[in-house]
Amino acid sequence: MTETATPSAADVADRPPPRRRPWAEPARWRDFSLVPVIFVLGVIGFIVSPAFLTQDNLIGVIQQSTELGLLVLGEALILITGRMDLSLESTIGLAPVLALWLVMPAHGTRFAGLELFPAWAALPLCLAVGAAVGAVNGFLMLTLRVNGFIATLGMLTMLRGLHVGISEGRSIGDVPESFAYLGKADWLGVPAAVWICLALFALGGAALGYLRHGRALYAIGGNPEAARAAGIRVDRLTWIVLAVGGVLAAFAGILYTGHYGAVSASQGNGWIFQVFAAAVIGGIGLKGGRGTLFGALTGVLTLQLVINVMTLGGVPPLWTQFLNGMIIIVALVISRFTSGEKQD
Amino acid sequence: MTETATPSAADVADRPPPRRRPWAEPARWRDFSLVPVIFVLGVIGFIVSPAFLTQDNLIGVIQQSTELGLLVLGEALILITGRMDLSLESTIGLAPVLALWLVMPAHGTRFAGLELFPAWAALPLCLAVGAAVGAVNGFLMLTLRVNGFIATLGMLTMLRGLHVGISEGRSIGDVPESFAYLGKADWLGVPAAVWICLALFALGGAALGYLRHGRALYAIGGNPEAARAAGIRVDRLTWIVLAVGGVLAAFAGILYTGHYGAVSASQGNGWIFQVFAAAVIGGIGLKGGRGTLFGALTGVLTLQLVINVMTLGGVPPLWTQFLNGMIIIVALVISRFTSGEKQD
Amino acid sequence: GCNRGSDTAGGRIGIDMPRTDTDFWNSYQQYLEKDLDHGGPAALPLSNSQNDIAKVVSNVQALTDQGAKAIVMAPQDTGAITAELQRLAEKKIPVVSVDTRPDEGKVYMVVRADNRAYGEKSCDYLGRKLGGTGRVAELQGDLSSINGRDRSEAFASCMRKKFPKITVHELATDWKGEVASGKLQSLLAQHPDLDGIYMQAGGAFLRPTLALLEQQKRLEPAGSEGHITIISNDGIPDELDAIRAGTIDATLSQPADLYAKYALYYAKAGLDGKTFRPGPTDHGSTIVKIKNGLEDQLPAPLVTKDTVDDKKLWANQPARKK
Amino acid sequence: METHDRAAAVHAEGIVKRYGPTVALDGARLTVAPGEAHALVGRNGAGKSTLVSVLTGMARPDAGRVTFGGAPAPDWGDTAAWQRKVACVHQKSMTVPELTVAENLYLGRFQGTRTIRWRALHTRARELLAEYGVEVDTAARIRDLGVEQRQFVEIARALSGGARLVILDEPTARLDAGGIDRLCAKLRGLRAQGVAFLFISHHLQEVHELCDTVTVFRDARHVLTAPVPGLAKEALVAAMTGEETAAVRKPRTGARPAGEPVLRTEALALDGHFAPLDLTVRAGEVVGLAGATAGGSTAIGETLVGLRTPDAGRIAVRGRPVRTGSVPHALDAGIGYVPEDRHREGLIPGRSVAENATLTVTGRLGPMGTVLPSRTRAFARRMIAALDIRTTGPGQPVSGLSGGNQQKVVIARALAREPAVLVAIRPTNGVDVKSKDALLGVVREVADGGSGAVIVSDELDDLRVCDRVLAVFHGRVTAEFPAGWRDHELVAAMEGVAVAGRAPGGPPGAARGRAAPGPPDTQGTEGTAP
Ligand SMILES: Nc1ncnc2c1ncn2[C@@H]1O[C@H](COP(=O)(O)OP(=O)(O)OP(=O)(O)O)[C@@H](O)[C@H]1O
Ligand SMILES: Nc1ncnc2c1ncn2[C@@H]1O[C@H](COP(=O)(O)OP(=O)(O)OP(=O)(O)O)[C@@H](O)[C@H]1O
Ligand SMILES: [Mg+2]
Ligand SMILES: [Mg+2]
Repeated sequence: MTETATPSAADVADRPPPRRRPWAEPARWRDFSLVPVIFVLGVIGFIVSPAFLTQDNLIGVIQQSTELGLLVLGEALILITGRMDLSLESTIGLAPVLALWLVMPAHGTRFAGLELFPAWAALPLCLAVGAAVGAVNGFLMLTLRVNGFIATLGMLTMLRGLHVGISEGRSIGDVPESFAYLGKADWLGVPAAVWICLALFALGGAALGYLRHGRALYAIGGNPEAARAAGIRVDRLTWIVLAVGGVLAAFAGILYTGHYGAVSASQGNGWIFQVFAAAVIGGIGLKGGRGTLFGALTGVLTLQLVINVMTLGGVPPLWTQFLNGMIIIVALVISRFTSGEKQD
Repeated sequence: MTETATPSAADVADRPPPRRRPWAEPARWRDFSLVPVIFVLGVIGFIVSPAFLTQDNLIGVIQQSTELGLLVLGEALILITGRMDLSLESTIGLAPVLALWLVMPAHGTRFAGLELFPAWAALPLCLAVGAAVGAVNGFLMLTLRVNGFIATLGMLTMLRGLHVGISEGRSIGDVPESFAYLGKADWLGVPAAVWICLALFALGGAALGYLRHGRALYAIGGNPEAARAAGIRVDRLTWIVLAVGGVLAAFAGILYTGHYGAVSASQGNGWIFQVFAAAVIGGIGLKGGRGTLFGALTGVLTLQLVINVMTLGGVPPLWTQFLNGMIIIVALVISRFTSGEKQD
Repeated sequence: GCNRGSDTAGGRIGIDMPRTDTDFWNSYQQYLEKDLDHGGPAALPLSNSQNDIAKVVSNVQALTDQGAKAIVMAPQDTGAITAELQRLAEKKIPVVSVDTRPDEGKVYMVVRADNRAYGEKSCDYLGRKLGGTGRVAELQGDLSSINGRDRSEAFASCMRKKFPKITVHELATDWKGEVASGKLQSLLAQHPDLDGIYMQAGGAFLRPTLALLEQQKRLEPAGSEGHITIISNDGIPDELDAIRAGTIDATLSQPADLYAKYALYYAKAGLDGKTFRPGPTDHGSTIVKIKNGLEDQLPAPLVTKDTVDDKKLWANQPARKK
Repeated sequence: METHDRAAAVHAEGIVKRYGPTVALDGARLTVAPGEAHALVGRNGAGKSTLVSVLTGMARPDAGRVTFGGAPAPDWGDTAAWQRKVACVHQKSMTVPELTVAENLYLGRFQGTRTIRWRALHTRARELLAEYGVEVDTAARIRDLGVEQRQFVEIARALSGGARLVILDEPTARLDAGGIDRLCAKLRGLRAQGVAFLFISHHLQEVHELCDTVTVFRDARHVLTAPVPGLAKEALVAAMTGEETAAVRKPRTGARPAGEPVLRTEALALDGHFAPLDLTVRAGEVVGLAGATAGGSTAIGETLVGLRTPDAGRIAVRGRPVRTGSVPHALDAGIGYVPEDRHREGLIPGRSVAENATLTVTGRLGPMGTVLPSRTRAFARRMIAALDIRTTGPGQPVSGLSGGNQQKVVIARALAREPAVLVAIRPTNGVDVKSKDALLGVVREVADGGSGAVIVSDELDDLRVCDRVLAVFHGRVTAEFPAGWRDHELVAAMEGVAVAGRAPGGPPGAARGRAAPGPPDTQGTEGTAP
């Protein structure tokens, strides 16, 4: 028997291997196309330094992946729905800044806020800002029907500008404890961020695989007209997905703030390229309707491992960037051939 | 009545009314959709500062547009052919560096080259490097069939890394006269770069409009299968276009070097977004087969005017980026409505 | 944009901000604006070149088109500004270059604290603190930024010459906090015996580094066992707090206030056609001759627990105007 | 036919073509004699289009050889050379939507030396199209044209190339009766000049009208080549399906006792598409809306299912009013929909058969908005069995199915909710005879099962299963026929010749006006530099 191409990595994993010639369906293999890459990186890492396989190091790698990971999670959902959102890289910075600006004491600290809300409100406010940004993107793409790539690119610039304007370019330290907690807490000896991030990925994967609205996203991304004809509320769902993406970015901002102890003015600056790279080498199609969150996750880990291995290997700083780019390409090529699919 | 021919609510909505009204035909107006924007910017500029309409200022604006303009020219050709090349932003820096590295004296100057070629060879070498980069992109996209967006993104990082590695992050001054000439010379009181840039745009426009191979690009971008069926050598042409894009980027690098008196270590860094923004608000479709070089040119001028006007208007530095982003969005929306076409 | 200042007799000054998204340049801008508002010379509205040398040039041209008779800029790329400097020289417009020293092209005055000195002083301090042996992580800046490179090179050569027994791990970070934190974390996993850290920019690296050490339970107060000696550059208020708290040991205070003050001072002087000669100045610095002009090398004092409360440090001065 | 071999306009043998696991062609052979009109028929997925792409140099066969007039075929990749050997109207639209009609006509073969002379080009294009009775503005972009006009642009392009061999892959699938006639006339004309044709169609009567020889493919293999005259339709169908056909469905005679109304519209109207329409569909009844694609009947169908919002009027299902212009509400009310173009509105290519078939019923495949793969598979299996869909399993990506089977998946999706009334627009478009019978049979059963059904189509075969047929012309119902109508009457009514009621007879094809209204007068300049 064969299975429906349900996208959740989890359920692909625990399914018995197909009897029919497996190469018949690349869809299943695309999700794992990066596993060999990760394995190779692991071996290299182990060779260059015994420290690589230490728990500290590996946990460190995962922790450093969490913020990027959440952005990728959001972007993956949006890409699967057949859209794009570049502005996530600014949302991760703007959302915390706006939230803190609304709650921080009007004077005393270095960064003067408006003190409109109690400190505990910072977290929900931050998420709300994320949702709002997503909604605005939705408005531009779905109501005004302007090109999503450039619209969100404009948003990227604008929101970053807003961030700089409000924070006056300073990084904001001493944030409320409630706001910083998630980013720096440890649960069972592992950073809370790691648990949360993995949980969200699992959740998302399950939703895409087992919820009707989740499945609908693939339909929308694959052929919006058909989805419409099948009674799926295309625009509404797309809008929701964009908002969710914003919320995830905002949440990434919260983790970032806790993790690095402050909201820096360049928080997330230039990340969006990594986000796309991770998603695509992870098997998410830029044209929509393809890919799984598991794949996206492997994409993130790959990129982070590369940096880690290069640091352990003591690559001369002058050449890290060069290597980084080369490895992205290699990973892309490998994932293209292991998945055996022409990428448009 | 004719709408029923392709009966989809969506289609019908954006199909122009059947009656013969010239303005109902978007294709003709898309190219001019930014003219009102430019006009408005001009008026604002005139209001905020008398200096705006001075010849110096306007020529200055155009000259500063030349390097970006050439990148946009290259990207526009590539986009029309239905591809993408992010690596242009690195080529503009790498090509001159490599070329100079090959010709500069092995010792003496701040930057030690290999001195393999005579100084005059720098210029052709630079262009050759550009072509080579384009060819590599072609290899990735057409032979390996990996996703162009991410492949060229990898190239972007890799080439930038190569640039930093070779130049050791230094900017390279005192370049050969022959190399710097075009970028700084004045012809008839107007910078040579301006003449060249305009000439290249005109040339490109004519080629796209009146040459078989030029038209073929639109066919390839619009429906590659149909193009193949019509006997057009899709892959070969695409490859050529990618190479031409690289050459144009390299040439932009030459102008840049002359214009600013040195090859800056961060030359072109982060430009690619502007390139895309300019192309798209100028009416070039990201999906291929749409748009004209004239439109792209207006896109470039718009972006450059924005910066100029903001500086003249004395926008507080903290808020320039914010405004910049906002104006991109506004321009996008305006061009979408003046052209009357849904973009996505 | 309202044009500040009253007397436009000698003409106005055009000022370009290299960027506004870092603590340091932000304070610099605020000092500029304060000085301008308090009877400084007449200036055109500030422009912002968002860390792009091409924008510096276009902004400066716009400023001169508007009649700026002197220019204050901080080109983050010292090569690609050459042509523009030559253009300004032809127009007889004096240029004050803040924080960086252009490779070529005439400058009226360079106002900066020598970045190589940062590297050397930091190296000295760490070397002495560690007694000449140990393992040090260097959080570098962006490799294509002149200042970052000067600090790196000076630090490296000093270490090689004076403290050959100290192993230095260079970590390139693009001035990005999360990159620094990530690489430092990897390094800590690899070499738990890390003794010292040199941060080339406190503004970018201080918080992330402290947060990391805290999470790694490696944040011992200065003097206590297992403390990692940290020296930073910039001297922003946060760093002084950290020094007081003993979480870091020292910093080099890059005088944002003096940058602003003397940028305007020399610009005005340029307007009035004054000329300067190499030698000590009235404000405890020395003017040196460089091949394309003069350079006023402002002092970049080393701040330690003993000197941290010095009122003269810009970061200690009463809350800046908002 | 071996005698032909040397001279054969095209001769292919031992052609093998695989797409991953699917074997599209398995040692297929074909020979078209010069000046011969050769038909190629076969069920969906038999490999016809694949052979076409091999013969036109679009696809590279894994094995086998092709010769044109005895000479070996040009090198793979040199498409221009192939062009000179053979012209083709592909099944998939091969036009560039963003470019103008004129440019599409001369795509890749602009005459002249260096630069393109646009004025001359447009003049030539206008003349060329006039020969096909298509009057469109040659400066209009293809995307602004109707399906039929696009198709004619492609046909004109292929036939005007001066090739001695022309391949047409289901050229009539997107034409209505008037267009088909003009095409046939044209083809006969060219045949007179000794041009050879390879003609692919699922409409066997076209084969009989046009061709002298027919080749049948089955399961990627050549099964039969025979002269058309004297070849009984049954025999042909038998060859295609590999089994003796049950007697073709006999047209229904006399309306059955109809139940209570399941679908009722009152003064439903959409400006520019159709005039106020009062339609009543009763339980157990299949109502046909006969009309050319462009005649407004399609718009009626799409309004019924909520894809378009009417300007006026009401829709009620089983007496309960339905919110118009909303697909979800229409679905909930019990209106099932089979879209006209499966590729555009029907299928999600990348996803599995199961997912496509259950798209409308995800609500029922698990508790609390969940969708359980197991149930999905089970459901899909039932559907696959019920409609006998040819697939390797529920998990196969639907894009790997052949057109007929894709169409069945679309219908399965519509039936999944056991609709009270099924609205099907040209449900057998591009589907082979066997599947066609099967599909129409399904529709019939739905009706017999107590639901209503509306079939919007201009194919008489589709309309034969109907109890009543309403002829729609220019957006109004011009005539109504009870079951048992005669072809030419309906055809005439569909095309507005007979304004109402029963029209004076006359052979089909005689005195046919165009069913499609005039072309859109949009004009455009393709993107050239100023
Ligand atoms: N590009 C392709 N990729 C994968 N499979 C393909 C491809 N093209 C054709 N096939 C498979 O080859 C088989 C033959 O397809 P083909 O289009 O030749 O059938 P056909 O006779 O044209 O059907 P129809 O009558 O519907 O046009 C089909 O089963 C299809 O699944
Ligand atoms: N890229 C592809 N991957 C898998 N199957 C494909 C692909 N392209 C085409 N096919 C299948 O191969 C066959 C040939 O394509 P074609 O366009 O002829 O469709 P078709 O079967 O003829 O249906 P239609 O008559 O609607 O076009 C189709 O059945 C299609 O489903
Ligand atoms: Mg076919
Ligand atoms: Mg078909």
